Amino acid sequence: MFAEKVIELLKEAERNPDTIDPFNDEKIRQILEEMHLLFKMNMNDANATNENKSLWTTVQVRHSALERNKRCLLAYLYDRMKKIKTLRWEFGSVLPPDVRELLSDEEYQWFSKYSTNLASYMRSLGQDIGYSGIDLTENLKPPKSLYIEVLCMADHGKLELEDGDVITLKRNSRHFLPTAECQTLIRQGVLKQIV
Amino acid sequence: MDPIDDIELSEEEEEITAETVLKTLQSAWQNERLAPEILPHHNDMVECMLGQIQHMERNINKLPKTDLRASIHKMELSRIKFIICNYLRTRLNKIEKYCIHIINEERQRMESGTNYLTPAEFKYAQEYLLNMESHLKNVVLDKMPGNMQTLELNKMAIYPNLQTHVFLKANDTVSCVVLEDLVGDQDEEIDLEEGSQHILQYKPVADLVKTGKVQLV
Amino acid sequence: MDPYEIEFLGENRIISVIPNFSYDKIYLICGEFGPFRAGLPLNVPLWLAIMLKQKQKCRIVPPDWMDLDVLENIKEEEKRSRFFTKMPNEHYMVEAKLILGVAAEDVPNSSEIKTIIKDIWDIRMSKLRTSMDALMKSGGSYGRLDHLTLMEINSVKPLLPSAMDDLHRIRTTSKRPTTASLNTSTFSQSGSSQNI
Amino acid sequence: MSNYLSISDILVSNEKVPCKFLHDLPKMGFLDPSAADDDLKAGTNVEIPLWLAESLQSRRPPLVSVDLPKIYKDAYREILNADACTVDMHKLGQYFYELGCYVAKHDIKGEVAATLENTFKQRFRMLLSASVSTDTLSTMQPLSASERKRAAAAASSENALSAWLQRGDCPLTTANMVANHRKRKRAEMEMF
Repeated sequence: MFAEKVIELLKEAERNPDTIDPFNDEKIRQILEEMHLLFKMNMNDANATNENKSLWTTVQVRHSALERNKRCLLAYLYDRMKKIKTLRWEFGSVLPPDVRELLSDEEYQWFSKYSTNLASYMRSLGQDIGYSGIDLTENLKPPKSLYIEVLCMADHGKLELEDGDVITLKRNSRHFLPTAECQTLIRQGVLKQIV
Repeated sequence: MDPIDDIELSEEEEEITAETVLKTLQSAWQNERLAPEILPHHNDMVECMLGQIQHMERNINKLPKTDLRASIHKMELSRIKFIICNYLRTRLNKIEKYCIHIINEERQRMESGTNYLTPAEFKYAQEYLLNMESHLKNVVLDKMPGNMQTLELNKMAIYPNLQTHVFLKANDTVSCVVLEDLVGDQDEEIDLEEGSQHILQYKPVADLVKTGKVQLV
Repeated sequence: MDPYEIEFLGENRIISVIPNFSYDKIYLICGEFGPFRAGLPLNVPLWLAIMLKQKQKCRIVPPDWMDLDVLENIKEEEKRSRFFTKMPNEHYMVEAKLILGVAAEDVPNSSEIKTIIKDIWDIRMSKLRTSMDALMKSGGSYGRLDHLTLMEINSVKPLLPSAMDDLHRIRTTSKRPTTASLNTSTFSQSGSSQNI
Repeated sequence: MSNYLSISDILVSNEKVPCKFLHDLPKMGFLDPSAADDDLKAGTNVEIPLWLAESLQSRRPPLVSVDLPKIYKDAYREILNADACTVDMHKLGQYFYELGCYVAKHDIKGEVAATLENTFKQRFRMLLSASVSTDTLSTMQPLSASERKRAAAAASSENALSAWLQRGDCPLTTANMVANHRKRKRAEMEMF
């Protein structure tokens, strides 16, 4: 049957909506190969339609299969792009190596371009009135209190606070910090709010 | 100066308080969150609020750190920052999702001077689309057989679903909102009395949302 | 929206507090409040009231409706009526949750009040479920919902609007096109183009 | 149409529908698993994916006539119209409504369209109860794929609401994808 490999690819993406799987280079290559094969058969049969008119319908069927493969490949890439965007918003502009390696080189390039575009948009915010921009990845939830208690989940090193104090974030250490200054680390899983 | 001009000017420049701007921005945020399509931007209000925040932050720095008033002001500022960030983020999400459609529409709107996007948002949208196009081309399209290589933006475009159902509260009384009735091929008209609440399709009330006659809830 | 976002909106409501400190007027972006005089009630936004209470800087004056008799009446009315009755304010649940959460000692009979508000909420939520089902059965394309509060409306999202959307889609796309046409629009994406 | 890139629409259109071929199709014998011929003969009945069926049916002249899948035929319609809530859509029609919307066009009398609407209205209460049930396994089980999605979304807003009712603060949390990748990494490490 036509266009079956591509469906396996999409089912895989649908199964794990909250994680990104390694880019499936091999399958993409096989699908593109199938497309070239279909195209070649079509070229041959299109030339033979003078002798056998009903070949024309066969050509049309293969054409539908080509379109179908194309649609599915684009949908696969598009779905991954959506996930890669989420990575930018959640991890930030630097991806941990184990996440980075799930992306193909081209995807990583796309991630960087997306990140650059986003950064330059965020920098432009309020520029007219002398602002140096707003980080839209912050302030995700309605504020409840100015300070919160957090537990450190990993050795993160030093953190300099706005008032000049420097604290060391060591695994399992507890801190009482300004909400505004630790929300990004919470999002990235370095800190955890104690409730 | 011409006296008539003078009057018009002073009417336009009528003092709007920061309090009013904040209220308007909050309802713009709510509408943006709940409307399927992107709404006309409110950049002037965003900038006004940013200015207020800046001003306030300078004043807070003059207060002792433990001053109760400093905490109160900081809390209010973080509330306003939350609205602004959420509002702008919501708009970016829509711009990305519907980018092909929004760019097309926006080009037409720019001709008539009724643009919905800020210049920075429009620039972002174009760059986003460009990056997406080149990614799709590089990874698969260019490797397809000859007649399959074209990027068919019209096919790929995603449109906001204007038929989606929304909740609203009428700010003013609006009569004769036409609901399309699909079953009996007969349209139904309803009145939205001030303060009343409804659930209905977005499309017939889209303009009312934009003019502020109704508030999405 | 997230319930906390609805709460955020409700936190703008103005309520009365009695501070235990004195201060001049405070000029916030959302308005001027004060002057604060120890022992004298004044109006502030709910978020500020909660903040002051947490810092033990004030007592919260319970809103008029946070009273057993008033609430008994509301509850009876709500039980009796087929429709939703008008609530004392459109953020009653947010106000109740926040005030009873941090300032229960400022509210007389707070635990009875908590129970009765929860009862009212439960009656309304079950009514809401019944009316959703009725709305869908009756055709599911339009509904009027006066007197539902924001938090209640929010609780039926995304289920109700998305079900109405689904029903609308089923109606429009499953209808046979009335005029015979070559239109294959619903399937244009699967490649019905006639040329290669 | 804006579902070109929609994975769920692609999966729906991958469902098989019974078709009768109206013309000979050279070299397409492989579409019929029971035939050994290279060519597909006019008059053959085969189940093929909906996307292919729609595409072949839309040719002028049409290359196939599309028949209704079992679940949309008289016998099942009768059951559905009597009490749609007794039907296990997970077993019988994963994509009942979505596929139904496509194939309803091939039903001249419009009975499929009526059944779809009626079924949806009846089964709405199943979504309602699945969204508040503590026994999600059994309430979710008979739902179709899209019904499950709706019920799960409703259940998660139900949970968000009860969490809100129970707590005073709005805790900040690790972002969703970050948390899931951490989890996956941990699981991978435990395997070695």
